[in-house]
Amino acid sequence: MNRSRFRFLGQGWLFWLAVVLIFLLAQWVLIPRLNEFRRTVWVMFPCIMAIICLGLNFIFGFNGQFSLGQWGFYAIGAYASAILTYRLGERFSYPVQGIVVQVPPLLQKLIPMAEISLFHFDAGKSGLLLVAVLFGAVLAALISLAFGYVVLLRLGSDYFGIATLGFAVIVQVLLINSDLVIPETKGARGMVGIPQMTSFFWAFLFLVFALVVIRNVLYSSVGRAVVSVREDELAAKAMGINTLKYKTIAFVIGSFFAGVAGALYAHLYAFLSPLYFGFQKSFDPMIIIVLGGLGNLTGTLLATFLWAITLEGMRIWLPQGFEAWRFVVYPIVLLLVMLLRPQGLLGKFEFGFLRAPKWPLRQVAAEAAPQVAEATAGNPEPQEERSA
Amino acid sequence: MSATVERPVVLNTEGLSKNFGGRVTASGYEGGLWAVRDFDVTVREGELVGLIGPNGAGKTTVFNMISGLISVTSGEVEFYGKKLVGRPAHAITQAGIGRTFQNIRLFPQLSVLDNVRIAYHSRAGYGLRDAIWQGTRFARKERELTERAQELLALFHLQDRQDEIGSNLPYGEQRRLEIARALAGEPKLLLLDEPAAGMNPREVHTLMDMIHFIRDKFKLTIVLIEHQMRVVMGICEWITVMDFGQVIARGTADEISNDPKVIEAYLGRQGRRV
Amino acid sequence: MTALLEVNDLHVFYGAIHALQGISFHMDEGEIVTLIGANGAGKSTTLKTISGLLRPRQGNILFQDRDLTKVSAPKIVSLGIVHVPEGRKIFAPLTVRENLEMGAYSRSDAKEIRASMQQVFASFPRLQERLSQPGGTLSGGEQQMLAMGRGLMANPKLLLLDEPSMGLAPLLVEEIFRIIVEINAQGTSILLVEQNAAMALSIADRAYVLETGTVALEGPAAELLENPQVKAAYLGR
Amino acid sequence: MRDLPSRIIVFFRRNWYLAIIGLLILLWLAGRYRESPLLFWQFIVDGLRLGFVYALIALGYTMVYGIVRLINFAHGDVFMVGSYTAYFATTRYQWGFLPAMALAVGVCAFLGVVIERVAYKPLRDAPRIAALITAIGVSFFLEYFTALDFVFTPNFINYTPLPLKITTWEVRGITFSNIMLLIIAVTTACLVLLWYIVYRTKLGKAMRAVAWDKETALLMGINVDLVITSTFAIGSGLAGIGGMLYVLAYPQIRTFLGVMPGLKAFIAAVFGGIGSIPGALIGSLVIGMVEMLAQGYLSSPMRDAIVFSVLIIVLLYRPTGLFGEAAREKA
Repeated sequence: MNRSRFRFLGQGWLFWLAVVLIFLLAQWVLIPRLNEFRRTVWVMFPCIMAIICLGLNFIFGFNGQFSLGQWGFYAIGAYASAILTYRLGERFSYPVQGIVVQVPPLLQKLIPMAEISLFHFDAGKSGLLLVAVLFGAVLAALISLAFGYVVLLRLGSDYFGIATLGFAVIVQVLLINSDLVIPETKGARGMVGIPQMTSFFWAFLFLVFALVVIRNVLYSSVGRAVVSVREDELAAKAMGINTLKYKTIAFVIGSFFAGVAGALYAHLYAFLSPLYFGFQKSFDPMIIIVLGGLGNLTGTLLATFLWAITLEGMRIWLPQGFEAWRFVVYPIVLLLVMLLRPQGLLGKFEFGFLRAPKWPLRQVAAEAAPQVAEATAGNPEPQEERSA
Repeated sequence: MSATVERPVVLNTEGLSKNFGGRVTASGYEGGLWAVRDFDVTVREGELVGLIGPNGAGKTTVFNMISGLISVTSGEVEFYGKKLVGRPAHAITQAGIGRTFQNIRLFPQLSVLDNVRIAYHSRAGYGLRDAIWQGTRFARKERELTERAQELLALFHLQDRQDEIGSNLPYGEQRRLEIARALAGEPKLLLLDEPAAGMNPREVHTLMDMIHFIRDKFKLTIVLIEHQMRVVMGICEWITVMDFGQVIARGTADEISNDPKVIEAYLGRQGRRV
Repeated sequence: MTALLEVNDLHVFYGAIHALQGISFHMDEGEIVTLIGANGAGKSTTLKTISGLLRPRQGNILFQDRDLTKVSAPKIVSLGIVHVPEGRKIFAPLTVRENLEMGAYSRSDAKEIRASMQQVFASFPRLQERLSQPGGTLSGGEQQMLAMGRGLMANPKLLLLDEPSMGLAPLLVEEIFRIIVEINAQGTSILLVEQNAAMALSIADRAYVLETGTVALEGPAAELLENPQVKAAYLGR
Repeated sequence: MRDLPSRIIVFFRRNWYLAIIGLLILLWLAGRYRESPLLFWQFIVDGLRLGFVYALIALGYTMVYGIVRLINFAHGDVFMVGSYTAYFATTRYQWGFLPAMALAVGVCAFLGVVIERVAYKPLRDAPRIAALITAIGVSFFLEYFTALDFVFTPNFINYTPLPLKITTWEVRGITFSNIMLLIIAVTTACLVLLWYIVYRTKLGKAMRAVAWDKETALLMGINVDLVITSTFAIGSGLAGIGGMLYVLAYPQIRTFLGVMPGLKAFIAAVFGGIGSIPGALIGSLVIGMVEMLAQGYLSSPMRDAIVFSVLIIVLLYRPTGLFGEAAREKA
């Protein structure tokens, strides 16, 4: 009788297997082969970017709210968590050494690590990072709730985009002037001395967390209400859905993850500058989710990594002296992708677990309503909009 | 029709008016266009009422005001004695008024099943936390609501289509799906906006049978908009005729088709022939 | 005499949907021909294909022996085919006069355009009273008149009318149909698509019945009016 | 317009908290005014100068948005190309003022047309967001391509010598310059010309028809592609003039020069009501003055925040801007 429950978990095993495999491969095969810089920009930073993009896709791709303000919430998450850890500082450090497994010499040839240590982590710092991420994310969510309540209530489509872009610019300006209130941000000069605590493990963990939460919400009644707003807001209202509430929910969830990403970012680079949170950069998440396909989770993940690898990879691949060409080539690539695949890289394809669960057809013995004759079987002509 | 007198009033509007583009000044509304002016109607339980008139007469505007999709300039709507004006659209739907749209408004990229399940949303019985956690409560409630949706689809011969995308259905099935979706909200009053639009007379005939059927099965009161006289003549107990935002006549089908005002303004000399 | 318009084996797709599945018909100069059929049968699609908004995947359209399938929509207008779309599609922010001027966009002789405008006013005197009013403020019937007047401003040889009676009071429908006959009497051929099959058949010379993208029946309008199949499906009597 | 005062009273009676905030700001400004009326008026005059330049850019945004519903993010960079064209024409090739302006208009109009054909036209039937992304892409391309060493180089260029001699004079202590008068005159002339084109010529009427309904415009025999291309050409040409005037007033050139004025002009267009010609002018003047006051009395970075705050507040109470058509209540 509990078949439907098992359906939800049942489809997931492949996903969880993939998650574990990808993690192990990245942790023990990929990362040791990359230098510090490439490890950061090719692996850890894209994980963080993917979190913010998943959040934005939830807002724009699934809920249909054209938001350019994601970058502002990202900045809020980053600064809030950085200030927190900066103040609490180095006092928190409780290293825990776990079981150390000596790898046999044969395996050492395959895995370029002498030993694999399980449970080797710093409990204090991990706890501090969790608290910091939560703090940044919740603050971003709260501010988005207030901002969303005022703005979502009255503005639609492009105007909402402009207002949110304005929000991002205002946040940046406030950060530039923030040293008047909070001296340690150092305003325009940038904040230094943030404890570097984001490891691949944490970035990946939060990415999976974001993915699963968004996926679970999406394929529930709440998610259907969120999507119905994108599909046809008026019809959604007529179906008894409080569209304002679900717009707010989507906006807050999306901003929450922007805050998570911001906190991880702050503790990855250990340096924050208001310049990084400028309005031109704020288009990046929007570009990524459109490349990956609006309303496509798999596409967002793929596009984020492709985007980061291409953009940073060009530093290496372009011949000497052509570094300045990076941002000449990038828009051309962008243009070509848009012209060739305006629907996004993956179109409608989703990886198994991220696809909507299907329900078996059920034959119901019900008294049936009189059949409306099907003289029109086959091809609906697109209905012209009529107004009365 | 003496029995109707005792039945309780479902819907009652008084002086319902809508002004587009006018401005509020200290002394009321100025300028603008009155899409609907002083619309009064009383609908009793179990009735099937027709609202007819040419395009632009304000019929759909009346529906939009009753269902809360546009604001009301002045006047009052009462539903089982409760005042509706000023309440948001979703609250009005949840109170028991369902509707369809003239130019079918499905959720175009969602499956047929999801189209109906969205309408069950307010009765889903779980919230955001259950959705994220996906526990037993979620699984149970989700199964219940899906099964109810499937039953409703079966009633409209759509059960095999549940995974189809809404906008890929042929026209007739889209109409049926939209009515099924409106019924999922368990309304007491159903507003149908030109359900027969784009159908040939044979299809209209079956549609009317269907409307009778759902009224009896779901114990509904129905108000429907139509601009062809012929369609409503056969099935509506009461008819209200609108033109230029105002009610020009009301009565039974027979009374309407012989009303000189209606003939002059709407039907024309040979109008009854059409 | 060669036909004014000849449509041969037209196939049109909307994405994957096969909307027209081999439609063929013809019309002679001076005729009123009507296409009737249920919603989704392909009537509007046929008109849109003739006027160049949609491209057929197969088949051709000959207008005075010239193939239209590769001709752009604006060029088709200058050849003398004007399509008055379903739902009137008035340019709401433009005044009535500007709407009419847009109808004559493909012509450049100011004097002749003025003459055409006078002709339109003769058919639709109500438009003259509202010349400087924005098109969007007209009533439904007036908008239909404006849409037809705007079409006539291009001085067409062939007028394609899509659902001119849609949503109008029966009283107005009669007036519109009277004007259609009048326009035809002045020498413009008319291809009429109508939901109101009874009215359409009563003024047309010949008619084609479309079903699911094909021609199911054809013949003189008077004959179809008496055809039992047509009666049952489209006339409702 | 006759009942404007009564409408304002009704508005503030309903939104009393806005009235209080407005009053506080006015009081604060009054305090600053008392300190030095001269400074205040100087800021206003500078703001007007800036506003008139913004107006030229804002018109391009407004026209393009009106006709294809696209926020043309590359517009600010077209403006930048106009600045460089004017600079090279007048300094390196010794062209006169008017020929240089004509060249800037020509180059920018051509650039606008190329951008439209390459990046926007192929996406006209795609989702709107795809064209927006290509717009951002084109913007990046123009900024970084022109910054390459063999194009304009990434360095600042000081615009010397200017093609005309700057004369300044003081009226009651407030400094005016002939550049300012030039800007006002040219912008006004462009506005009148544009108004004439849009409301009195066949092309302009066709633009409005296309803006309303492209498919029906096609049915009228209007060459929609040509009309859209002309719109881009006119809008970009105006940006070319704007680019030239801007560097005359602020003679420092860089390839990122178009970004902020582009954004501000866009805000101004939205503020005034996108799609409206007088709206673009009024919006630009207000934004220019607010910006100069904010910069003068607060700080340079603060002005961006203030401008955006003003925009958001206006949008909240007039969701389509000051002169935008009221949103159609659609059902």
